[in-house]
Amino acid sequence: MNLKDYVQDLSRLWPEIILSVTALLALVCDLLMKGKETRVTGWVTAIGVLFTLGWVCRDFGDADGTRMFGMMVNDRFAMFFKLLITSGLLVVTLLSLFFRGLQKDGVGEYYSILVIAAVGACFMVSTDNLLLLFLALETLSISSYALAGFLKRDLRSAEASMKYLVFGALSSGAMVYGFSLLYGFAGSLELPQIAATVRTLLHGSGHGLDAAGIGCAVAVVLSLAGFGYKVAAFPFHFWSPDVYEGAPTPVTTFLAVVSKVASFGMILRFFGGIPHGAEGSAPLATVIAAIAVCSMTFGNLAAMLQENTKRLLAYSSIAHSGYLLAGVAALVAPGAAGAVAGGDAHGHGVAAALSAGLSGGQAVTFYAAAYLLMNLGAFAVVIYLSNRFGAETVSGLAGLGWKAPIACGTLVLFLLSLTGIPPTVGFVGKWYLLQPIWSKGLHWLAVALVLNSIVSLFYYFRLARSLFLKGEAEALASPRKNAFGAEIATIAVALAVGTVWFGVSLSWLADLVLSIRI
Amino acid sequence: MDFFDDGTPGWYALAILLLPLAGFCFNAFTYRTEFTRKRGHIVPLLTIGTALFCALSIFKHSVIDYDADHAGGHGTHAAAAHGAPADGSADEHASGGADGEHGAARAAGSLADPRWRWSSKDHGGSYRLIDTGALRLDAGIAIDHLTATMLVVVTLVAFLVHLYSTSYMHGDKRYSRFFAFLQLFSFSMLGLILTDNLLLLFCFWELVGLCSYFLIGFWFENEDPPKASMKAFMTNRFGDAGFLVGILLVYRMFGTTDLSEIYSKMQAVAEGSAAVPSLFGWETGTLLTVAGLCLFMGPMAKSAQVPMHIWLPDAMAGPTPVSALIHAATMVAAGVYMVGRIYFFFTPDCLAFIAGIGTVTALLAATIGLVHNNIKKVLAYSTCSQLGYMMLSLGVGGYSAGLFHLYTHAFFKACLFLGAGSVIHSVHTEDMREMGGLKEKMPVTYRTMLIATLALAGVPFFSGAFSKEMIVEHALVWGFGANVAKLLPALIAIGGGGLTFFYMMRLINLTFFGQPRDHHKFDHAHESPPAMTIPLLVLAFLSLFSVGWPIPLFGGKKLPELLAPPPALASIALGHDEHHGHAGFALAFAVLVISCAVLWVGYVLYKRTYKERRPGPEVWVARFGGLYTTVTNLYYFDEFYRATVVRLGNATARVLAIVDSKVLDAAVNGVGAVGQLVGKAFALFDRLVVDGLVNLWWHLSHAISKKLRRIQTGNLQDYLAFAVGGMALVTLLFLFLA
Amino acid sequence: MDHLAGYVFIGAAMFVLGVFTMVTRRNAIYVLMGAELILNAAALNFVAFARHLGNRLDGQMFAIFIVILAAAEAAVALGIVLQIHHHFPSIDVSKPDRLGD
Amino acid sequence: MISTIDSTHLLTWITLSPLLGVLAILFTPRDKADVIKTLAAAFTGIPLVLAVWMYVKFDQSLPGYQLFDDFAWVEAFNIRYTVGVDGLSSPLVLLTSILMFFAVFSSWNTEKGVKGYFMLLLLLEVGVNGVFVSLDFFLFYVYWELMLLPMYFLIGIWGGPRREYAAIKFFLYTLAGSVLMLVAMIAMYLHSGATAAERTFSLITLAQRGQDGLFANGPMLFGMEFRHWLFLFLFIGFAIKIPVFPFHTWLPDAHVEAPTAISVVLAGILLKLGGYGLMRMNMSIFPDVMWDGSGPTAWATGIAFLGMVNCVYGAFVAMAQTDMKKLVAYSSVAHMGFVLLGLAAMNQNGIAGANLQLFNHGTSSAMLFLLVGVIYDRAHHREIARFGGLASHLPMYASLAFLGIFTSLGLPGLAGFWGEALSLIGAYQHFPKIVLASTIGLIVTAAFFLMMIRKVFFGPKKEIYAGYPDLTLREWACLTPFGVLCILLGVAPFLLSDWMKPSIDALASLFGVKS
Repeated sequence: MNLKDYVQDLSRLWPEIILSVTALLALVCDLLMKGKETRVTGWVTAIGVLFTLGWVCRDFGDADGTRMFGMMVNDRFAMFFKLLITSGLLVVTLLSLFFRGLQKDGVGEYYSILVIAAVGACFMVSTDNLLLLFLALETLSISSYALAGFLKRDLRSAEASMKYLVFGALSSGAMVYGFSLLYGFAGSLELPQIAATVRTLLHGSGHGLDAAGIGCAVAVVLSLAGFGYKVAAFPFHFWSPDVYEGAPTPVTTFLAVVSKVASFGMILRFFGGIPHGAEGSAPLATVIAAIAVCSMTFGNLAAMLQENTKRLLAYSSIAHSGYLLAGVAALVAPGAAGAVAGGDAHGHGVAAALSAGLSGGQAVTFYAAAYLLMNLGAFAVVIYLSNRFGAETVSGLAGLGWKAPIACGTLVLFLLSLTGIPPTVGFVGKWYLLQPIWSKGLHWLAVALVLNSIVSLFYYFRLARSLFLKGEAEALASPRKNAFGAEIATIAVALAVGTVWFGVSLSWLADLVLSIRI
Repeated sequence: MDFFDDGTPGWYALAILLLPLAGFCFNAFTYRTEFTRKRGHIVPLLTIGTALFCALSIFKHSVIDYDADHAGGHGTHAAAAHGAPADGSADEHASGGADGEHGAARAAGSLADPRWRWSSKDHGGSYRLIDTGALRLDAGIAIDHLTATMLVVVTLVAFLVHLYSTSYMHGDKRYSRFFAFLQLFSFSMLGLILTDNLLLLFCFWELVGLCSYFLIGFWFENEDPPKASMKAFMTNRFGDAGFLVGILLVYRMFGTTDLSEIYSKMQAVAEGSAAVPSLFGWETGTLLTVAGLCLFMGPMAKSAQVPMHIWLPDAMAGPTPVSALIHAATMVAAGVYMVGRIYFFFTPDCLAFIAGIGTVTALLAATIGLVHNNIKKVLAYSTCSQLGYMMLSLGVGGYSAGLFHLYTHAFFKACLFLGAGSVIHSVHTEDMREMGGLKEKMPVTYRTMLIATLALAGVPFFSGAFSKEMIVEHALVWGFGANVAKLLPALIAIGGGGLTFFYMMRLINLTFFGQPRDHHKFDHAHESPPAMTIPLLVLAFLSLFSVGWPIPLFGGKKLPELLAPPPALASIALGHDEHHGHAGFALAFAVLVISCAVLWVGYVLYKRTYKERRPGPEVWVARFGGLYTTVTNLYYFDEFYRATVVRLGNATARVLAIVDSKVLDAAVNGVGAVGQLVGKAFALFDRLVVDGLVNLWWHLSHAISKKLRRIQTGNLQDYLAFAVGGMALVTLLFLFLA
Repeated sequence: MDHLAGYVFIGAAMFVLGVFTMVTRRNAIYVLMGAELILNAAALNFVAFARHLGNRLDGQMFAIFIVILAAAEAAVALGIVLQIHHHFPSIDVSKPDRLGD
Repeated sequence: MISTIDSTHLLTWITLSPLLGVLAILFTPRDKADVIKTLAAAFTGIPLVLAVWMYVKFDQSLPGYQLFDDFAWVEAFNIRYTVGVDGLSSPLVLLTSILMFFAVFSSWNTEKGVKGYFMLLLLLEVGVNGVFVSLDFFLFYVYWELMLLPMYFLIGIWGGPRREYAAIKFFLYTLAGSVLMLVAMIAMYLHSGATAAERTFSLITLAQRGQDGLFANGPMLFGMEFRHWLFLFLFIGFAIKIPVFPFHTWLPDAHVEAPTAISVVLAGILLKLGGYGLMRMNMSIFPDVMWDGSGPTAWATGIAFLGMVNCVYGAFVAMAQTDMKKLVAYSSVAHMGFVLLGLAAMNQNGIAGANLQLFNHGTSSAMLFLLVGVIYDRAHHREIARFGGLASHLPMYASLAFLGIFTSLGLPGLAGFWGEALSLIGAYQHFPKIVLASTIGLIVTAAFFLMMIRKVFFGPKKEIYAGYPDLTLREWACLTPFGVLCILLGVAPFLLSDWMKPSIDALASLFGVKS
C-alpha cells in the first residue's frame, strides 16, 4: 500500500478526522477559556459536530463499499450509522449545553471526551477487522466510563461510573477472550472470514457439535457477552439502570442512544456475514432470540414499577435492545430473506430470495434509526422537565402536562412511538422488524415481540397519565427561571416532527434502508 | 296502477290505516298548543270517524255487495275476485310476478282458498320495506271477509271509545296524550288487521303491545300502573319471542313471510308437489306442528290464555276506556284473529292444543270471576274466559263460530267495560262491595249493562247466544265418537255458560241492586253525561240486535256463514283430511235446550245465593273454604311463576309455603328477580373472572416485576455474578440447541 | 512442534481465575487485577494462535494493543476508584449501592 | 382493479379535513373557547356535508368499491394510499360524520382543556373515517391505531372518577387486539406474493387472492393451519373492538367513565369498527375458514355461539346494573351480539341484518348515551334507584327517551328491529338452536329497559327533580336528528338496505349464496 492509496483512503475518513479535530478544538478552547465559560466550548463542539454531520451527508452517496487500510469498509451501512451517530451526538451536545447539571465551570473537557467517544463509535461501525473493532469499542467504552463519572462531586455519578467500569471490564474482557478463540478458529481477524467459520462450525444440522464447534460456541457466547453488555441486553444489562440513573442525563442519553446504536452497528457487522443465501445458523439464531425475548420481557416488566424516569427509560432501553436483537436473530436464522417459511407454493428460489423484501439487518438498521429519534426525544423532554420543574420521578410529573403542553405533548408522541403505535417512526420500525422475523419462521418471536409492546404500554403511559390525566392543580413543581425551556422544547419539537414525519412519509426511508446491503 | 281505481277498497283501506296515524302525529306534535291541550279529542274523533266510515264502505263493498252478487256459492268466487290481473303499470314497488303465481296457484288446485280476497299487491299497491335478496318484505293490504268485518268492529268500538273518553278523561292533565295513544293504538290494530305479511303482522303486534303498555301505565304516578304495564309487556314479550321463532321457522320452511305466498307454498305441500326442508331431522308433520305451536305462543300471550293470562287482570290499572277498547274488544282478540288468519297452517295436533288451552282458560278464568270483588277485574276474567271460548272454538274446527264470537264479544264486552267505567266515574271506586243500589241513579248504565250481561251469558236472542251455541255445537261434533277427553271442551263450554251467568248476575247485583253499602259514594253517584251513555246505547243495541240475526243486508245470510274457513292445508298435507260432520238442526236445538237449562241453573244458584240468601254467599265461602281461597288467589298463577322461576329446586315446597300468604307481586317481578339474580351472577362473573383474568395478569406482571427488580440489588458483585451465570446459561442453551 | 494446547489451557485458566477474582474480591484493586488477568488471558491466546497459524503478525499486534488498552483502562479505573474512595471512604466495590432497586 | 379515480378526492377530503381543524385549533389561543368550539363544529361539519354529498354521488346499483383515490405511498413494499367505499363502508362513513358533528355540540359545555378536547375529537374523526375508507391494510392499520391515543386522553382527562383506570384499560385491550392484527397483516403481506413486487397490502387484491385459496396452502404452525391463525388473530383484534365476550370488560368501564360525547362516539362508531373489520377482513379474505363449500365451519359456528353469548350475557348483566350508563353500555354488548350472529349466518339476510344493526345501533345507542348525559347534567348522578317520576317532570325528555329505549329494545317500526330480526332470520338458516337461545336475550333486553323506564320515568313525582328544566334547545337539537333517524329507518329500512345490497350480495356470494 503506497502513500497515494493512504491519502486516498484518508480522504474517505473525513468525518472521523473532523470529529477528532473537534475534540482537540474543544480541549484547546477549554484551555483558552481557562475552564470558565464552558458554553463556548460547547458551542464550538456543536459546530464541529454539525460540520461532521454535513460531511457525512455529503459523502453519503459516495460510499461504494471500498475497503480502507485493509481494515475498514466505506459502505452505505457505515455511512448510515455514522449519520446516526453524528446526529445523535449533535443532539446530545446541545442537550448538554442546556442541561442544568453541566452549567458550571470546569467541565470543558466533557465535550472533548464526548466527541472522542463518538469517534470510537464511528470506527466501530465501519471496521471489519476484529482488532480495530476492539480498539474502537474500547475507545468508546473508556470515554464512557469517564463521562458517566463526570460529575465528580455527585456521589451517584461516581458510583455509576465505577459500576460501569467494572462491569465493562469483565464483559469486554470476556469478549476479547472470545475474540482470541475466534481468531484461533478462523485464523484471521477479518470479520467475513470469521463469520464463514462460525457458519460452518455452527451449522446446527442436528448432528451436534464437534469439539471445534463447542469451542466456537463458547467463543461466540463470550463475544455476545461483550456485545450484550454494550447494548444492555439481558443478562448483561445490570449496569445500565444504575448507570443511567447515576450519570448526568445528557451522558445517559449518549449511552442509551448513540452508544447503543453504534453497538448495534457493530453487532450487525459482526453477524452480518453469517447468513449466506438461505444458509445461516439456527442455534445461534435461537440463542440470540432467547436473549432478545428475555431482554424485552425483563426490561418491560422491570420498568413497570419504576419511579425514576431515567431508570424507567433505562429499562425501556433494555427492552428495545431485545427488539433489536430479535431482528439480529432474524438476520442469522437460516432461510431465504423475506421468504415465507414453508411457503413453497410460489416456487421460491435463491433468485426470488434476493429480490425478496427486507432482511433482518436492514430492519435492525432502520429500527436503530427510529430508536435514535424517539429516545433522543424522550430524553430531551426528561431533561426539560428536570431542568424546568426539577421533576425526576413519575409522580413528580403530575399535572405538568398542563403547565408545559408542548414539551409534554411531544413526550406523549415519543412514548407512542416507543410503544410502536402509528403514525410514528416507532411503529414503522416494529413493522420492519416483524417482517424478517416472520418470514424467517420465528413466529413465536414475532408474537412475543408484539405482546411485549402491550406490556410496555403500561409504563410508558404511566408517564402520560401523570402528565395529563392528573389535574393542573396537582402539579407541585413550579417552573424555574433560566431553565432553557424554550431551547430544549425546540429540540423536542424538531425530534417529534421527525418521529411523525418518518412515521408517515415512509417511502424515502424504505428506499434508503433497502439500498443498504446487510 | 289500479290500486286507486274506483270500486276497489284500496283508497279506503289506506285511509283507515293512515288517518289514525295522522291523528297521532297531529296530537304528538302540537301537544303544546292550547287547542290540542284542551280540544285534543277533535282531530282523533274526526280521523277515527272517517276510518269507521271507510270501514263500513269496505264492508259494504266486500261483504254485502259481493255476496249479493255472488249468492251462488263460495267455490266459484275466487276466479272472479282475481279476474282482473294487475296490468303492467305497476310501479317499482309492485311485486312483479307474484300475482301471476297466485292466479296460477289459485286456478290450479282444489285447495285454492275459495273465499273472497282482495290484495293490494294484485293491483300494484305495495310498499317495499326491505329487500335483502333473500327476504323481500312488501307491505301490502289484504282484505277478505274476516278482515273487513274485523275492520268494522275495531273502528266502531274505537270510535265509541274515543267518544266516551272525551267525557271520561275530561280534565286529565294528559288529555291530549291519551287521545294520541288511542290513535296510535288504532293505527297499529288496523295495521295488524290489514297487513298481508306475517312479519309485518308481528310488527303491528308488538306495536299494539307498546300502546297497551303506555295506556296501562297512563297514570304512571300511581303505584300499580307502571308495574302492571311492565308485566303486560313482559308477558307478551315471552309470547312474542315464541311468535318470532315461529316466523323464523316458517321462513326457513317456505322462504317467505308473505301470507298468500305461504298459502300457496302450503298448497304445494298439501298437493305433494313440494316438500318442507327438514330441521333437526323432524318430519314435516312435527315441523309444522312445532311451527304452529311457536306461532301460537304469540296469541297465547296476547289473548291472555292460561298460563300467560296473568297480565290481563293487572292491566285493568289503565283507564277504563282503554280496558274496553284494548283489553276487551280489540287487542286481546287480535290473538284470535291471528289464529284465524293463518288457520290453514295449523295441524290437527296444534289445533287440539289450542282447543285445550282455550278450554282451560275458559274454565279457570270463569271461576275466578265468581269471587272477585273488583268490578273491572271480574270483567277482565270474563274476557279471559270468553277468549278461551274463542280459542276453544278455533281449536275444535269452529272457525266461523270462534271468529263470530270475537265480533259479538267485542260489542257486549266493550259495553260492559264502558258501563263499568260509567259506574266508576260516578262512584269513584272499583270495589263492588262499596256499590249497590245504583239502578235508580244510573238507569241508562244499568239497562245497557244488563243487556250486555245477558248477551255475554248467552241468553237466547241476545247476540252471545248465537255465537256460543255455534261453539258448543262444533265442540260436540269434534268430541263425539272420540274419547271422553275430547268431549271436555264441549262440556266445559256448556257448563261455563252457567258460571258466566252466575258471576255476571253477581256483578249486576252487587252494583245495581240492593241497598247502597257506601252511602257517601252513593250520594254522589249520578248518571253519566251523553258522551258516555251514547256509546253504551249503541253497543247495547248491537248486543241485542246482533249481527247474528239473519238480516237482509247480507243477502239473507247470517254473518258467520260468510266467514267460511279456509281449506285445512296442514291437515291435508298430513293426510288428516277428515271433514267433521256439520251440526244438524236437531243438535242445534239440543244445544239450545241444554244451554238454557244450564243458564237456568246458573240463575237459580244466583237467585238463591244473592236474592233469597239461602244460603248466602258467606255460607258457600265457608263450605268451600279451600277452593274459595284458591280461586280468590287466582289459582296462584302469579305465585307459581315466582316460585318456579325463583326457586327452581324446591318449587313444590315453596308453593305450599305461600298458600296462605296474600296475593303477592306480579309474576314478571318474579321473573325480573330471577333475571336480576342471574344478571348479578353474570356481573359478578364479569368482575371476578373476566376482569379478574385481566387484573390477575396485571397483578401477576406486577408481582413478577417486583421479583425481577430484586435482582437489581445495587451490589456490583451480584451483577457480575449474575452476568457470569448468564453467560454460562447461554452457553448451555447453545450447546443444548446444537 | 508448538504447544498450542498448553498455551490455550493456561489462557483459559487465567480467564477463569480472572473472572473468579472479579466476582469474589471486594477490594477494587483486586477486581481490577482480575480484569487484567482476563485481558492477559486473551493476549496469551492471541500470541499462541498467531504462532500456531505461522507466526502471524495480526495476532501479535492484537496482543500488544490489549496491553496498551489495559493500561488505558487501568488509568481511568484508578481515577474512578479514587473518586469512590473520596465519596465512600473505602475501596470496597460492593459498598456503593445507592443505585439499584 | 381500481377503475376510475375520483377526481374530486372526496373521500380524502372527508377523512383528512378534520386535520385542518386540528391545525386551526392548535393556533387558536387557549382562552378563546367559543372560537375553538365553533372551529370544531365547522370542521366536523365539513365532513358531514361531504359525506352527504358522497351519499348522493354513490352509485347504489354497483357492488364494488367506488370513489377511489389512489397513489403510491411506499413503493418498496407496495404500500398504497388507496381509499374507496362500497355499500358496507359508505353508510358507516355517513354515520361517523353525523355522530361526530353532534358530538361536538353535545360537548359544548366542556370547560376543562377545551383546546385539547376538540383537537383530540377531530383527530378521532380522522382515524375512524380513515378506517372505513381504507382499502390498503397498512393504511387501515395506521388509521386504526390513530384512534387509540385521542380516545385514551378523551376518556382519561375528561372522564369520570375512575377515568384513569378506564382509559388505560381501553388502551390496553385495543392495543392487544391490534398488535395481533399487526402480526396477521405482516404475515398476509409476506404470503401474498413470492417477490417483493408481487406482495401487496391492497385489501382488494388480498381478498381476491384469499378467495382464490392463496392462504389455504400455508404452513402448519403449532398444529393449526396458517390461515386459521391469521383468521384468529384478525378476529381477536376485531372482537375486542366489538366487543365480544370475554373481551368486553373494557367497554362498561370506558363508557361509564367517558364524557357523554365520547360515550356516544364509542358506542356509536368505535364498536362498529369491529363488525366492519370482520366483514372486510375475515369474511372477505378468508371465506373458506368460515364456509367449507357446503355449510358453516366450526369457526362460523363458534362466532355465532359467541354472538348468542353476547346477546344473552350482555342482557343479563345489563339487568343487574344500577347505573343507567352502565346499563346502556351492557345493552350495547347485547346488541352487538346480533351483529356477530348475522355475520356468522353468511347469507344475505344475516349480513344485511348485521349491517343494519351496525348503523341503527349507532343511532340508538348514541341517543341513549346523550339522554343519560342530559339527566346526568341535571342530577349529577345516574343511579336508577334514585330517580323516579321523570316522565312528569320532563315530558319532552321522557318522550325522546322512550323513543330511544324502544328503538334499542328492538320494537318493530323503529330502526332497531330490522337489524335484530334479519340477523336472527339469517342465522336461523344455519344455527337454529343458537338462535333459539338468543331469543332469551330479546326478552331480557326488554326486561331491563322496561325496568329502567319504570324506575326512572314512572312512579310518583319526586320533589328533588321538580326544578329540573326540560330539554334545552341545544339538547333538543342534538337528540332530534337521532330520533328522526330511529323512526325513519324503522319505517323505511330500504333506505339503508338498498344502499348496501349490492355489496352484501357480493359478500354473501362467497358463501354459496346466489343472488
